[in-house]
Amino acid sequence: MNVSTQNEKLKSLYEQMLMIRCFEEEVERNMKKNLFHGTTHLCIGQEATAVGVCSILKQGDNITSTHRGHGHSIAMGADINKMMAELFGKVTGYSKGKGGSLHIADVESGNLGSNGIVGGGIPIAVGAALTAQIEKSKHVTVCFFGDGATNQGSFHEALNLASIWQLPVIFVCENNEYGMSSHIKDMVNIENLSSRADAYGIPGVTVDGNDVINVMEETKLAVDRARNGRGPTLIEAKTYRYSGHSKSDKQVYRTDEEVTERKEFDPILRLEKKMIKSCMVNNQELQEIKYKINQQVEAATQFALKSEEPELNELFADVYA
Amino acid sequence: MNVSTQNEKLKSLYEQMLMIRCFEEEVERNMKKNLFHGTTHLCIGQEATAVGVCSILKQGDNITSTHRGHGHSIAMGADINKMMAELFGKVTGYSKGKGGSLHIADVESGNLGSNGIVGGGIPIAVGAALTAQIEKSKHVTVCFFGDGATNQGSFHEALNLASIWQLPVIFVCENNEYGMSSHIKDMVNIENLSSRADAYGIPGVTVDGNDVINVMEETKLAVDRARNGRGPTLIEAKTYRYSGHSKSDKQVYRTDEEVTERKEFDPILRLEKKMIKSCMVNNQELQEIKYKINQQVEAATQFALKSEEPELNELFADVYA
Amino acid sequence: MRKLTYLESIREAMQQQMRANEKVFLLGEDIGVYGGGFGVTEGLLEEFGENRVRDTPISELGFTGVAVGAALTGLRPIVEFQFSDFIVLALDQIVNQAAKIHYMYGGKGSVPLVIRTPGGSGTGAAAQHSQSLEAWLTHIPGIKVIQPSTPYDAKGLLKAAIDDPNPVIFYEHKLLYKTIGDVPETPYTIPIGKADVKKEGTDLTVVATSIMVSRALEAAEELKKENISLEIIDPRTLVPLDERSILQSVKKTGRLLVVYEAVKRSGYGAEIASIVAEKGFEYLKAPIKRLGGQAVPIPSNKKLEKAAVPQVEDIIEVAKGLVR
Amino acid sequence: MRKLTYLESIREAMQQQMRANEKVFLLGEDIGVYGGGFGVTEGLLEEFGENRVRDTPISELGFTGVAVGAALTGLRPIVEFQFSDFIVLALDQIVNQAAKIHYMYGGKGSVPLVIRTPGGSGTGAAAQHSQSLEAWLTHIPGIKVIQPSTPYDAKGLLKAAIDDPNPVIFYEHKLLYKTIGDVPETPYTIPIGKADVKKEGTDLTVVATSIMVSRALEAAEELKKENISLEIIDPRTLVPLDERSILQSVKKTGRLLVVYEAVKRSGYGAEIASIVAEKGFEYLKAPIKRLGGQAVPIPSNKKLEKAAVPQVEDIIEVAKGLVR
Ligand SMILES: Cc1ncc(C[n+]2csc(CCOP(=O)(O)OP(=O)(O)O)c2C)c(N)n1
Ligand SMILES: Cc1ncc(C[n+]2csc(CCOP(=O)(O)OP(=O)(O)O)c2C)c(N)n1
Ligand SMILES: [Mg+2]
Ligand SMILES: [Mg+2]
Repeated sequence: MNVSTQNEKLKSLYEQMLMIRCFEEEVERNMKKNLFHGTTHLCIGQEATAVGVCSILKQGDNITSTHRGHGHSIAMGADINKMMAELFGKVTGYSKGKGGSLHIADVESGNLGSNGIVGGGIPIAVGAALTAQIEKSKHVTVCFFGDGATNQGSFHEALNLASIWQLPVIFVCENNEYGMSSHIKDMVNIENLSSRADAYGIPGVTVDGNDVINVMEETKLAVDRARNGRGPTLIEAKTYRYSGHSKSDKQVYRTDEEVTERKEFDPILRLEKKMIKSCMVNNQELQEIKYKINQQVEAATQFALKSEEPELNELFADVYA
Repeated sequence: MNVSTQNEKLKSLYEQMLMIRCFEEEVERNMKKNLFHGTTHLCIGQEATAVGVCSILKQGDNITSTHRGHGHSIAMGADINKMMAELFGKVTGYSKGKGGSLHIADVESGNLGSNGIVGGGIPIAVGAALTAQIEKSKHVTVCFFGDGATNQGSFHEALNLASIWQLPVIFVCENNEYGMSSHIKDMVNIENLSSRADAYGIPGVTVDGNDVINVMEETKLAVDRARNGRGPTLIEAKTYRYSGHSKSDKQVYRTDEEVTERKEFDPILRLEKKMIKSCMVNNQELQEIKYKINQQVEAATQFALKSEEPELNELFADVYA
Repeated sequence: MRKLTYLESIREAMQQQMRANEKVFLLGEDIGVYGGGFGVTEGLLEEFGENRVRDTPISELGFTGVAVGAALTGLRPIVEFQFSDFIVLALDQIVNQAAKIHYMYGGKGSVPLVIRTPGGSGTGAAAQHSQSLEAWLTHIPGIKVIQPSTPYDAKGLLKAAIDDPNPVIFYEHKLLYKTIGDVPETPYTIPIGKADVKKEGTDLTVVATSIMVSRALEAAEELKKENISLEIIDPRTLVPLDERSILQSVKKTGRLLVVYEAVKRSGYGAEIASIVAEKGFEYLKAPIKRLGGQAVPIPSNKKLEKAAVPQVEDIIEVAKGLVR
Repeated sequence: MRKLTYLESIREAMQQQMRANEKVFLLGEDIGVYGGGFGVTEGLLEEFGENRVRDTPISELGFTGVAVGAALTGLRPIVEFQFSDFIVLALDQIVNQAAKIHYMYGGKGSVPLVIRTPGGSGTGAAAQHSQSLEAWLTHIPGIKVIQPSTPYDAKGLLKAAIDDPNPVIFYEHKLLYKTIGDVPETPYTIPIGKADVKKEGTDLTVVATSIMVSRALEAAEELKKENISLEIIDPRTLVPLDERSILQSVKKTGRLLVVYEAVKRSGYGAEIASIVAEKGFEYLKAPIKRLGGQAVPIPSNKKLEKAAVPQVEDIIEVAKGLVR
């Protein structure tokens, strides 16, 4: 594509990443104020993976997400008002307040759902890809999961199934180095999780998950293969989580120094630098963008606060379709 | 070791393999006569793996086995009378007639048990190896399973655990090419199952499972590593099952030609040839051995037939330790 | 009328639904050329091809999850488990995913998934291949649980299950596969949630499920000779349960015996007994009895295996005790 | 006497058993430096080291199987599941292996394994983190199932579980962790299979488990004002169950209400109700009532979550209905 469209593209990626960052920071503030019943898992620091990957997808493509799924939902175009309302347990939320942070989904728009079970979404993504293959729809499915999930049996069984049936699915492992507290180096005995692809005879690649361009490029290759019937790919995106695992995390398993160090590779700052260097934007424009987005996330909180609680009869609705 | 002890060793391996063969053939005869309640899975054609592997083990070492476990039990020194009695459901059997063919075990002698769940024994073997490591006993555990079991999540989770903790366990995959009816080539998208070892950062090797010497040599290397604290190994032994998967198998998934072809690589005949070539035995001696062993397996059937059924109160015994 | 075995009627239901709706497909271990663990799917590969009759690796959790994902995106998978004991490996996908998705998503998305699997003992397959764990699934909101006892019920209920927009577990029984009964050739539906009075009677209500229905009927024949009249009710579907039919019968007879093969303790018969103890208390002239499996793993020895679960003689004995 | 929280008493029981027997060790996700999902194992890594406090990968089926193998070969593992919902991934090893090995091997080999895990709702964690599936395990011969409701019971029962030669599932409750009670410092054992009368009374027997015990006691306080006297029995262990204590109480009061958090349908309360409907029928002056969870997945919204399981007011209302 030509320079100007390329710049427009970059700018929209930037805005999406910033939206995720600001949304999560707002969620963190609300959580600290104890406005939520229940916990939530923030993806601050990992925005480039969600945005880079989803930017390649088309209408009709699907994703499955995880407990750390806000970024994936936003990258798939979710309405942050409905998301925030869901976290507040309001009837205006994606699940009428019945699912909460762990279960945000929007099946029509291709978000087959966050998941509270580590590894639970992996076979489901393969199933969505099977539908595409059987119906010859050319749609692909992206399956997000963390480094810790690669030690679940579901990972193994699902990748093998996707490979023997050559299904259009892209497995995206967001390796943020930690499970809840365990470092992935102590939980596997290999250098790169992407090498596990060899056990299934599919391509595996490790990308810099904090470089949105790099993420996009590798995702594009994988998506093109999948669309053309050439089967699944495993992408390992190396990234880092800034916040605690969840509300209750005291983070005794890592040092503040480590976290500060990692922030030097911040995906948003890196893109910002790039954009300024190439004179796409100036600082003032950036300030305007940030202001606009912060307005939107604050509005989301206001929307949620103003929304109604579900009626008691909602308890009994939706058990069966 | 010197030649004569080497020859003695070979001869005893031969006798064990022949014992397994003859036992299984006797079981098949009894099954055809409908003398058993329930099914059984024969390992005819796979004798070299069980015998070659177990010949390396010492007092205190353990194995876990599978639904196709008669050979493993015999190679661990099981009493064929008690085995046959178990298949007949008699109180003189290993499990007093309550476990049957699928659950023959002899925990004291290191046979931690056959298993009716494909892949069920794999984490259990890793647990036995953990005991050895924690108690610094220098004992190793051999974990037998089939090609089909390598697609179970338990395989993945167990091998990873064994690797990160560097446990003294040897994973022995008997690749007889088929699950119940599916060919492993259709169930995985890789050449050698041993390559899955790479996903866990452990050594993996493929051996000719019908060559008892080859099996022994590779097992020895793996066992030595394990005993010396250098962690687990995955051994893939390529072999072939002659009989149907179980009693009810019509074997429509393979041709008679294929089976006949494979029988050219019969593990017992190959050892026989070797022994005759090196003048260790002559045909007459072989006949005597075969006669002796057939006497023993027929005696096992007689023992089983003469044995008593368990009393009704056995139904309620052994639910809790 | 035309006779079919229980096994054939299940096959025919799948075959007819697959012809009627190309979104229906099968997935499971050795269901293709082998025809499935017990031969239920024999011939379907030939008619429908590998795309709709899919042999899977031995990956119960994985292929069940694949079915969930396929159902969530518009297909109608029918999964076969060779033995119901193996469901235990796939429960995360059944219980934490399939059963809850529609609710967790606030009524959006549905999982029209059918899981077929044989339960029960009697084949000498021992403790890991003979369990009856249907009660587990009945405890989980969002799933429906079906347990047919005759060829006729099997065909009509399986059609209902395949047409249902929710996850449905369809429990077959190994010992019923060869039983024969009248089965219409044209497709028909038996509504999920409707019990069937298999025999009318006046002295004692016997609620029996799966293989126990035929044993209860045998017992009833015997007891007739002693002028004891059993009314035998087959719920057919455990969730949803047709409470009304059961309560009406107890109202008439004043006595209840629940017979099931699963381990008595915490089996579904406990739920049935408890419902009557609460809503039918005033009808009761005698204690509510349950006949269920002994609290032991199923042994392989034939004699012990038989003694582990209710037999005709047990039903006769307990029934006599109740009416006397 | 010394006060401890329920959480601290569980930790102390493990700590004391680990000091007394070096074969006891812990295994689970994030139980080391993180101290476990809810902080129960905090400090144990420091005292006992990585060899006996083992952080595992997220491999529930795998590490449970490892524990089974370790137990079968002489160690005494205590496994923690961060949420009891995750047991669903490991049931093959619990149900098909651990529970059956001793029986399938004809009495040889044993599996002294303890599984600790918090069940229950009330934290807004939604449908996949709030289930109460203890009834499932009670259906499986070969396992023991414990559900302590107080700090005192938790410590004594956990010691009993660790000393037991069989697989034992120890169900904790998230909302009980911070509750405080008298707990002796010296190790003590509460026998598995002995119920505890938490409050004596005359008008109505209430059998309550886990978190429902304290709610029943609150309800009893309220009802006292209206001269309604509840007797509250806490089975403490579901398998084995102390039937005698329950039947004796019903003999005295003539009325029974069973209260549990799990989904009412097919919950363990159905088993308790059925036992009384069979063996205590002649004592009964009123229908047996059960109060259990609604047949819905647990929603995350606080108001709905509360409405999904029995609360004090529900117990009061039903109790009144029963005695009037
Ligand atoms: C089956 C299962 N086991 C354990 C948990 C508890 N848990 C939630 S998130 C998490 C860590 C997941 O690590 P990873 O897959 O790397 O994802 P991340 O949190 O780093 O995004 C754990 C152990 C769970 N939700 N599900
Ligand atoms: C969990 C589970 N799934 C399915 C089965 C049914 N089954 C028994 S053996 C078998 C094939 C196993 O193949 P493989 O692991 O290669 O062992 P082999 O039979 O070739 O020795 C199957 C599918 C089972 N016993 N357990
Ligand atoms: Mg991570
Ligand atoms: Mg095989």
